[in-house]
Amino acid sequence: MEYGLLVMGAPYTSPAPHSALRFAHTLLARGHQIGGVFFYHEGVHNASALMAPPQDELNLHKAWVELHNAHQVPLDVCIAAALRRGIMSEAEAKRHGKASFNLEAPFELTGLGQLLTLQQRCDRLITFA
Amino acid sequence: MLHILTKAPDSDAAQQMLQAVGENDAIILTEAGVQAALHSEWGGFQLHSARIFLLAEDVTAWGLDDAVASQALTAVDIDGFIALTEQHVQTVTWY
Amino acid sequence: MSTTEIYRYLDLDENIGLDPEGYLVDQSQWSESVAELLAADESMVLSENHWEIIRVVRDFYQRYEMAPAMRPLVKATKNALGAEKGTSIYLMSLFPGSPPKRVARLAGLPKPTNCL
Amino acid sequence: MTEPNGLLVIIRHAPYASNLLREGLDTALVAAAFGQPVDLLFLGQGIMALLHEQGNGAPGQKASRPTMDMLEMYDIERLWTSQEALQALELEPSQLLGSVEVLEAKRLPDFLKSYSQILNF
Repeated sequence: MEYGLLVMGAPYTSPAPHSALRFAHTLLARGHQIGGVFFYHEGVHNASALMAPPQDELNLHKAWVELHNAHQVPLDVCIAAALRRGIMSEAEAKRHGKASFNLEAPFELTGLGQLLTLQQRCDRLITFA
Repeated sequence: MLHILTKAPDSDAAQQMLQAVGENDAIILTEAGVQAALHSEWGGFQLHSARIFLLAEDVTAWGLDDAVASQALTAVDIDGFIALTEQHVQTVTWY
Repeated sequence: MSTTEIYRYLDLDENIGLDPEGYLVDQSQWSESVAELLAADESMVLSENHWEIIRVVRDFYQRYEMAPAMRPLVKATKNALGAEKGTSIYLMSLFPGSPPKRVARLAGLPKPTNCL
Repeated sequence: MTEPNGLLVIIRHAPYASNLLREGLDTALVAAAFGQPVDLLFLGQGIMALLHEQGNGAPGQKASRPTMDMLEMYDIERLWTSQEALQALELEPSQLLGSVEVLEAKRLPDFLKSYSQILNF
């Protein structure tokens, strides 16, 4: 089956990202596909390339990137929720006159319509919050 | 329908979930939801005991294996969690 | 989405700043003559037909604190100006491309966030 | 319950307590702007968004009432809550925005099942 995941919990604040990653890897091991992970609400912080947890803790940003690299899972971040919270790509940083940025590929800023499309396209949508 | 509860049994999320659970629905308790193992009087167990599952990894992490065993609750691993989402077209998370 | 940084000036003498997408940085600077300047900035001349829609959108924002996406813009136009004008074809003919974004800009409002 | 194929957005968090109300409503607005049929169900603290006496936002905060009033412009016309949720906050239907429909508590499970998609905020 094709699954969509909606992640609304912030890294190192909520266990939701850990649960979602564990779920994602097991899904793939069981032979399912993941149509996309959509980050919304506090979940947009997962996309921050600037997170720097201690070496002996899971780096959630890196873990998402690895999931993408190994399985081409799209990592979509709600642009409105992200910009409000200071998560932005180089292009958005320029557009908003900011000196730095913290979101890079494979994370993509996208509209909320992408979440609705994911929900309609996938056989299952599972929320982690 | 499968209901995922990630908050403790005395939370607003848990109360709202209980109002929404129907006859053929299943419930999986994850994250803080596994604390329900400490509350045998929780409404969920009264109403839907046969269809409640606890995520084993979270049960162990929270130190609740004995509570689950002594109450004869059903723990499933993450494969079991995914199997539940395969069986139910609709999944709602209460958080 | 508005921003507090000025990217360029619509009118340097009046100190009217625009963001990179051409929206007013300071909404309170809007006036009918600023709207004319914003239109001229995209090589457009505002007719009474354009003005009617700009007023519909300003009223919408006044009431709901958000600029409308296409669907509610059509509905608001229909309510205010009648069924003949309350169509997406009519709005597209006046504001080709994306009417919600273009009218919001001319009306001195932030870009509609749910426009995608 | 007239749209068996529609989207139900459940709102369970109060205005100002978190951004979940706003981000939940945004989701409903975007779905509606795309032409998807959308209904809203308010449970628990979410009911606070339905009070007709809501005023302006606290200083620096945008109020949620204008967005509630705007829903009909997006053709989101059915707002639901449950009897049990109302009683828990000791509220009467007369204290809510005019258009809200109250479900009997025991109807809630079947009500959820009548939607093909649900998002819970």
